[in-house]
Amino acid sequence: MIKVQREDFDLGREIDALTRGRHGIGGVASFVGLVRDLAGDPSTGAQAVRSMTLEHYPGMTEKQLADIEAEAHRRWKLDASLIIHRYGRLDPGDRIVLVVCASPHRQAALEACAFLIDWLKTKAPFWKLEETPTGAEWVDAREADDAAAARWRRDQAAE
Amino acid sequence: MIKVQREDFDLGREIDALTRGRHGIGGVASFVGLVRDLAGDPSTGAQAVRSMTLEHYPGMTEKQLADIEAEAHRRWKLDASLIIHRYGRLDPGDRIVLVVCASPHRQAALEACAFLIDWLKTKAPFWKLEETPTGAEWVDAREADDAAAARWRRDQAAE
Amino acid sequence: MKLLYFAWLRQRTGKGEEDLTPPASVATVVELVEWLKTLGPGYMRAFSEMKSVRVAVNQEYVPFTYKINSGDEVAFFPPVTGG
Amino acid sequence: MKLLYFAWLRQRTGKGEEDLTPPASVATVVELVEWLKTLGPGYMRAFSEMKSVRVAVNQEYVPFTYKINSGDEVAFFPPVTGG
Repeated sequence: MIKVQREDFDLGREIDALTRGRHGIGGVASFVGLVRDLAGDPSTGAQAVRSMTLEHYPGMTEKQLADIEAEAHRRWKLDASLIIHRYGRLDPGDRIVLVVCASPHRQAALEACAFLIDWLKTKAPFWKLEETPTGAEWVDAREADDAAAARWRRDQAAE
Repeated sequence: MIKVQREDFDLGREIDALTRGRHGIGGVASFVGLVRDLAGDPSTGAQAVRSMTLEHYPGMTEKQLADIEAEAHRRWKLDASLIIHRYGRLDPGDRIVLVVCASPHRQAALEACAFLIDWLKTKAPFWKLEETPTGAEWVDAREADDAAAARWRRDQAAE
Repeated sequence: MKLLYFAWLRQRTGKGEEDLTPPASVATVVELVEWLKTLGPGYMRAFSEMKSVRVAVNQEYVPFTYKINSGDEVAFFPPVTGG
Repeated sequence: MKLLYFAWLRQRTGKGEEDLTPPASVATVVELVEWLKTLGPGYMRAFSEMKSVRVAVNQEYVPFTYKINSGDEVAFFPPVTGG
């Protein structure tokens, strides 16, 4: 299920609605993206983010999200999935995006969830305009691309 | 944070409590394990599960969970984490376990969450007694072990 | 042809959406961009750094060599930063 | 020495917890198991499939060759199935 909305969401309620009565589900993996304010972290050299505005491409957003959700269902055995992406003005700490994947097996749920959020970061037509003390700036995509590429290398996670 | 408890938990509320006011958090990955009833899935050949009782080793459980949580914090840059594991009698669809990892970066959150739930499945001292139409049976560990081993191969997830 | 601009492309062109009829000689996205740049300094600025511009035709990502038709919806935007 | 049994080991031994004093010759977990099996048919059944038995001493997993002391907490249980 795809929702592109201005409103906030309640993770517990969304998952309950998605999984209720479906007793074949063994695991539910989810990811919530938040507006981050790195002002407290000098190592990043980032400026304080006061708030941001998420612009999107109505129509294409829903189409692209539905396509990638269908792709996840082809790759993994999922009982249910949900993608919520907000747009409009958001403050530090606010929820931006939610991905939920439910499956009989935890591995499928976890992998599909990681796949969807990586894809969202690199393909979903959203753009962040951050307000900083020195003015509004469009967020550069570089950091997101690097992180997504590293995602599937997983050298750090080897047992 | 570690909680070993009989009571159910509310995912949304737990995550809110864990992340509130911490604006360096960019992503929160979570996993909820549910009591699965495979009666509806003939491909598994599984019997209908009516309910189950989770037995654990009080003391060792908390110690082992705290150790693995500390290990996750050594391996990944995490702002916060939470493990809740229930014990006692549970019905199909009930929540058993929750893992939450919050990080500045989504990849660290996702990987740490997968690491913790895999570890829980193979090392946390819990045992499931399932009630089926033909009597109560201790769940065999084989399936869980196989799934955990496969977890880090990820051939299926290659882009 | 319906044209859409997002993020700083919208700011530089000064519009989010417009209907234009390019000359018949414009067959691909590249040619469309070259023609748009003749329409004014805002377009010139918008399309001055093409490595930071992505294009979708009828809401699907396409390469700049993609052939376009008069009824298409063509959208220009920077690399996405959602999620 | 405090001994604990979980899951079907608890059911077969008929107890979850007990305090026992093994003979001084019992130095390792293996020797403890061999001695327990002499205490009755319940213990014999509990320890008849050792590939399905795990052991923790003072709440840490150890191998069966681990050396034990009189003040230790020794727990026997099947492979875990939590999560």
